[in-house]
Amino acid sequence: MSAPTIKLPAPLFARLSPHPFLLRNLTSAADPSRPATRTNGRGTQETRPLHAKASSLSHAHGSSLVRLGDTTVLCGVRGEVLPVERVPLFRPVDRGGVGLGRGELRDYDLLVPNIELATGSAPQFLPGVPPTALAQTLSTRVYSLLHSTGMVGVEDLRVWSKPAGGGEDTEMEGAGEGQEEEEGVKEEDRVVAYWVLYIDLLFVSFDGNPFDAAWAAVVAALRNTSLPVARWDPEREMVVCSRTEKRQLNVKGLPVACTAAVFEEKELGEVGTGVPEGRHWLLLDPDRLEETLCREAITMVVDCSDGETRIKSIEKQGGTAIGRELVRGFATIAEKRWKEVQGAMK
Amino acid sequence: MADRRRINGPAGATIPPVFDDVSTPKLKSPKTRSRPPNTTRKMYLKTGVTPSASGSAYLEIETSATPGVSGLKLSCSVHGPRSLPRSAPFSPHIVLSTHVKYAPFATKQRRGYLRDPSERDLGIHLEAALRGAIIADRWPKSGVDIIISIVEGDQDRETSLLQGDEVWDMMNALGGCITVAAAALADAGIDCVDTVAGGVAALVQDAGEDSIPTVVVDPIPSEHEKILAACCIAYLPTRDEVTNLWFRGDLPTSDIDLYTSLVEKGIQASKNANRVLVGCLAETIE
Amino acid sequence: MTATTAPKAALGVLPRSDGSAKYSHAGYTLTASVNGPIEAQRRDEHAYEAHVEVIVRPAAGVGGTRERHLESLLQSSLAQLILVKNFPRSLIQVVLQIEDSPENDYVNTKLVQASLNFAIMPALVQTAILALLSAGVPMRATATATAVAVVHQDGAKKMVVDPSPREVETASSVHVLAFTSHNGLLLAESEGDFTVGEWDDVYETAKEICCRSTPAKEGTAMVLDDEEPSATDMRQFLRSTMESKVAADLHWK
Amino acid sequence: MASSQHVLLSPAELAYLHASLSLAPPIRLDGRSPTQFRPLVAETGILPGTNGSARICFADGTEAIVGVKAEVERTAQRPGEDTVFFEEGGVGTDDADEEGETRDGVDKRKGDASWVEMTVEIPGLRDDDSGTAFLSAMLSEALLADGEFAKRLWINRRFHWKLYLDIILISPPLSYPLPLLSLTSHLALLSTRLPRLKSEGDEDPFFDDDWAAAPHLYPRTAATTTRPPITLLVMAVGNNIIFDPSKEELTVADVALAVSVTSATSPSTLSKPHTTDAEAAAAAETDPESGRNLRLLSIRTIDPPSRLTPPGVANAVNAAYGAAGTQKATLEAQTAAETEAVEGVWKAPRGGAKRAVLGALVQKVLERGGVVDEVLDALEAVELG
Amino acid sequence: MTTTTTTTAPPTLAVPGQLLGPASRYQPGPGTHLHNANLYASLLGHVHITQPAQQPQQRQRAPGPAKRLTKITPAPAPAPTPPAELPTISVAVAEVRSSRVPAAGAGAGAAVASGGGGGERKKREVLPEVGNVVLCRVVRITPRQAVVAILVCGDSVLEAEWQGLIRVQDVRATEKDRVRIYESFRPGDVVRAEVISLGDQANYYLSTTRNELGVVLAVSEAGNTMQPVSWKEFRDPETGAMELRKVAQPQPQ
Repeated sequence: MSAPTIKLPAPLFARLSPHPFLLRNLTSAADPSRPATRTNGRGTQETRPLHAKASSLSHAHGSSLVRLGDTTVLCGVRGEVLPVERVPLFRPVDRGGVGLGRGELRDYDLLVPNIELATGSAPQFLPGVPPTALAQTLSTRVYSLLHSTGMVGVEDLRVWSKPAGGGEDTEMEGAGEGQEEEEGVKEEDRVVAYWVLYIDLLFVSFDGNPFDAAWAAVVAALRNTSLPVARWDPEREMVVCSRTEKRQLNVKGLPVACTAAVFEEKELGEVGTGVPEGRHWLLLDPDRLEETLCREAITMVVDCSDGETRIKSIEKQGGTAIGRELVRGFATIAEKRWKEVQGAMK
Repeated sequence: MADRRRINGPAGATIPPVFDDVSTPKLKSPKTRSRPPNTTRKMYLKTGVTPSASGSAYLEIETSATPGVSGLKLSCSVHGPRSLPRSAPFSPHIVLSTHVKYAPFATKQRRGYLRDPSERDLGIHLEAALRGAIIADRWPKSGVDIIISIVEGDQDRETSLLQGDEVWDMMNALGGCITVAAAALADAGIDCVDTVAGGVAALVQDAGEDSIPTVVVDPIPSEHEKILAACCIAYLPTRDEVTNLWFRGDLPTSDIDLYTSLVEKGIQASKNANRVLVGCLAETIE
Repeated sequence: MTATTAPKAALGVLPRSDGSAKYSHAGYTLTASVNGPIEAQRRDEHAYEAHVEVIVRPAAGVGGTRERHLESLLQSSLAQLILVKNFPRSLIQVVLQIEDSPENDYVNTKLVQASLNFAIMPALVQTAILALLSAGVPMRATATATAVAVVHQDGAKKMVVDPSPREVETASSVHVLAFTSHNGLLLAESEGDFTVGEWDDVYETAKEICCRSTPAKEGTAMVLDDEEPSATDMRQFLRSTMESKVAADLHWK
Repeated sequence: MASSQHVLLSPAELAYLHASLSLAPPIRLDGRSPTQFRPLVAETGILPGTNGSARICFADGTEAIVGVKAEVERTAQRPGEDTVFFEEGGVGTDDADEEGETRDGVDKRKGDASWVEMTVEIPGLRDDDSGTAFLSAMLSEALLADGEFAKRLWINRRFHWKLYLDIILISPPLSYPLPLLSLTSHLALLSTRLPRLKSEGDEDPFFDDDWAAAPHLYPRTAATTTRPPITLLVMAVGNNIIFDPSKEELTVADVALAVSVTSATSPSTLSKPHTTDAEAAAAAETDPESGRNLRLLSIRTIDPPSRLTPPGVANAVNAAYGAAGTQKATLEAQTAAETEAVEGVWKAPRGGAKRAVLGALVQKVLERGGVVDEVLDALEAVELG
Repeated sequence: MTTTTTTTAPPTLAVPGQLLGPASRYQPGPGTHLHNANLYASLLGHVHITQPAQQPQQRQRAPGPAKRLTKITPAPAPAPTPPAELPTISVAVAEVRSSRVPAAGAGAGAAVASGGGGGERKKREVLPEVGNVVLCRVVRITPRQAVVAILVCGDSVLEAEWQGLIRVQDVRATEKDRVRIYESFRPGDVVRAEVISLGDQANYYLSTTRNELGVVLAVSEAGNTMQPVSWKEFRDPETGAMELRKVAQPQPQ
């Protein structure tokens, strides 16, 4: 390949012509024995270690802090009460009777995830502007994944007019209320309100691969969410919560997102033909520089919590380098990632 | 009008959980200050939390002894010096723009994503405090953005609903913002005449209505019966100068000493913060 | 069953835009208009290539985050097909107006619903491509897309092409795949709960619909047709629409 | 922000102005004495449709009008009290600031900051502009600093007055508008009357429609001296303290403060409720000193625009004189930026205000029989229409 | 070149506002400021004291193009700074150790060098100053001028992009009237240029008049990196096609 006419120190080279710079790094490992290394010193299949810790935000019902290399996300989950009379065209559900399940969650918008990038997390995201297309896209992806995976069961979010029998024992006077209320008005047990979970994600630092980090943060936060025990107070005609008692939200499964970007040899690579001419590399867990240089990306969400690998979602866009085989192969990569993340979540 | 660039909650407004005080017989601890009147809370400061920014810092103030009272948690990132937008006129100095925002989960009430007046107000106070500190003429026709996210407000989970003490919370927040911003600015390598730090002092009445008010530093509203007045001060120690002074409350003008002592305490608090700040900066360059 | 209804399309329906197309299939009706290359706004002009802007307008109300997502998906795909390098610092604008979508009795009528509506993706792709063609925007390749749902019914799982919203509700997984005219996998969106094997079958089915080589080349198409009468040959459809349009345009000769 | 709109003074002019203001005694452009205010024209009751209104016009042509409108509003009860209402949609917005006081029994009247809604309009500034936000924050802060004002709006446990305070600058902001706006709203509040309440207890309130009978929001009996707050702008150049600075003067200020003071009944009685004027009067009697009992409500540093002024350049390092290009000169320029102030060459000030100066400023404002008293007297003189 | 004095007062590390010494002993350099007759640090970093001997620091640079001056002017008057004997004291963030910055040729090495995002302290942002030699990329060209983005100033990579302008009369020293911008630069070229003025609010004004200034990196129509063959031509090694540029004289390493 033709060397540039001037010798540049690496940082200058990186700044002036990033694409050749990355290319040079990937190809420079002349001997096939050594795997190609990226500009960030990682191998193509090498991810950044993910650190997740349940952070302690005292005003949120659940929260988490996830670090993926230099990408840091803070997630806070907060529950608020939505009385059914405020639900447009509310369809009553009876206890035990088959509820609408996912439909209920979706139709009443009980899960409200939002991603805020404009926190100065990176030079291109400055505050005071409406959410960028990226932020909106991320929010949407988290939203639909939350629903499609059904991690949160609606039964956790229902508040019944009578203290739930058996399942979880509410506090003394809570039960007491229940009793005398029964002697009084004979009204059937009904859903009086729902918990709405506001899931707010704040990017503290941004260095590529936002979705994996954000999703991991959501999962971690939900798993450490516990809502106060709520009951219906007949004479105040409102839902009141116990200060002392909390109930852990039970989260189904552990879906883990794994993203890779495709870096093509030709910067202006011809696309369309089944196989793009020129080599291409699958860069796992891309960082900020790499994301700007790659057009094609794939995200696969897998859950191996019950033995076999179940794919929860695939999102692949912006090119044709990734064909059927690559997707197949990527599943195994995602599996590997799942194990890593599972370890981090413990 | 719902913000269609965000995912909005249900159509009907939701209610933050209402706790039944019946079940909890007065667990609100008697309001007593956990520290001697002129010691500030412990402060943890760290630079470089946002590698993608020119400079950044994270500040955490220890949560107080009383249960449910959260400490202040601030994350600040500085971007710049950067070129000004095309629309901007020529400026012989660096153009400072400050931005303070509470995270939605930072306070008892869930905050919206759009800045409310109080947050704008904080931003302006911060700007005033910093503009005195930086040497603006070193950076012609360039701008710098200072963005602070208040991850957790300095607030009492139990009582803040029942007290008009948001203002006092704001003062504490501002004090923290100034200190953390100073650290981030230094980290970003923007010339400053000195390290500016914020300090808060308050005139409190602890023993009932007609008791003698006392002056304390770094007040936590929930730890005091009543706060008569408070001030937040941005102070440059080596120059012995004040870049921003914000006093609020209700003082008889008859005895000015009350006011002066309040300011003095504020400066003392700022000095304490400054010690932490300088220490933190020193280890950044080690 | 909506899936069986053959797609209908008309080109150049909007006289004022450089190119436009009206497309209806599987209960969806969309109109797309393409303008470009035109001068780009200062802020979103790329020094070395054309900026492809995609705008998706819902049937009612204003677009929300969901539309943004659809736009970004389409944008990244179309930018690959259009020869953007040919028009540096210019803008190619694709506006997609959703006119009609099959009613879903379950979803209560809220305009800003963020959940990603998969079933509409193929229609969006098809319409956009047709409009681009009618606008004469140079492209590397065309693309065709289809939606496939995997439905478990009494133990046996079967694949539903162009599922109705009802089926999407009940399906165990939903997939949208788009292929270029060179049989490259351009876009792959899947949601639900499935295995690699299932995805493989989906891939086969989708490819069958999108990339069946036109009868002109081989006769195999006929045979396949018998196997799957319901599925329409997207690429063939694309071609025929264009041909008829061209014929119409040259009619006066 | 408003204080830092671009000033069209050359470095030379700035240097001259700064010099003349730092003389002892300072020489002001318009020949005023340091403590002298610009002459102003004031009138009240100009808007018949309002509960109270005022208009003030400064000699320099800046003019503001303020209208006060009061509406009865149902009080949103808080949890922990026996009945619970929630304003629809009010959640999360105004609820951020809650009950002004928590005193059990003694005072059943509770004020709420959200009962007062203040809007400031400055021509040429968007209403979410930081400058406007700052101004309204400052004004409302002064108004609500003591929990007392909101209490005046208390009707009964279920209802209160909602007070809309619309402050409009109808001229372009020729000078920093804070003092003007503050004085105008002071007058407007002075002239504000609320209909007399005829209903008792917690029943839905109904009022006396006789406007003449309507009591003032701030009782006007000679006895009580309680008055709405006023906010003064005061700046320092060197050791000179200058009141009510003009825009040009402000641009060379070393430090500028906005100080809000009010004249209230003495602290001891403040806490206790005085529902009737008589009580208030009695309270005033108990006041040890004669005359007003001034109270300091708030102080804010105004970021002086001087920091944004273009610096002068000494000839020696002026690029126009051939110093450009050469390495030597650029070095000199660099270091020269670090020389001590050269006579006649303007340099934007660095750093903050000396502690002593700040102290002196406040002292000066608060001194008994000082400027504040003058201003209040002047405002008293304005007869209420 | 920098030596921290072991002799007296000045500390090795400085925090903004820290006293460095009396103005009578040092000249204020970058990262310091003067406050009533004393020098204080204005930056966080290490203290360097440069002996006047090597006063022209890294910006080694021949006197600027005198012919640019419009009028004859007296030699610059001696500035009112302390006599040049005084050593210059300055504060700067510890720089990236050069050992970790090999030439880009050594790929793997380069990988390590720029590894780990915020791993090592990044150098402090600098502003382009009159006289600096900068590297910039051409963003757009017009008959009158070439708009560029300044990426590297001196030997330090800039965080931000600063917009610059190369006016047609500043392209080369001779035959200015014959200069055609499109024969000198193309969008995408990397150009070495010199800052000749701070320019207007948006742009720095740059010049490539000197021989060693001009295009250093150019990509051909075919998309290959080209090599310079003459002072005005690049050649595509693969297609052999020639393209016109204002070529920078390759510098002796």
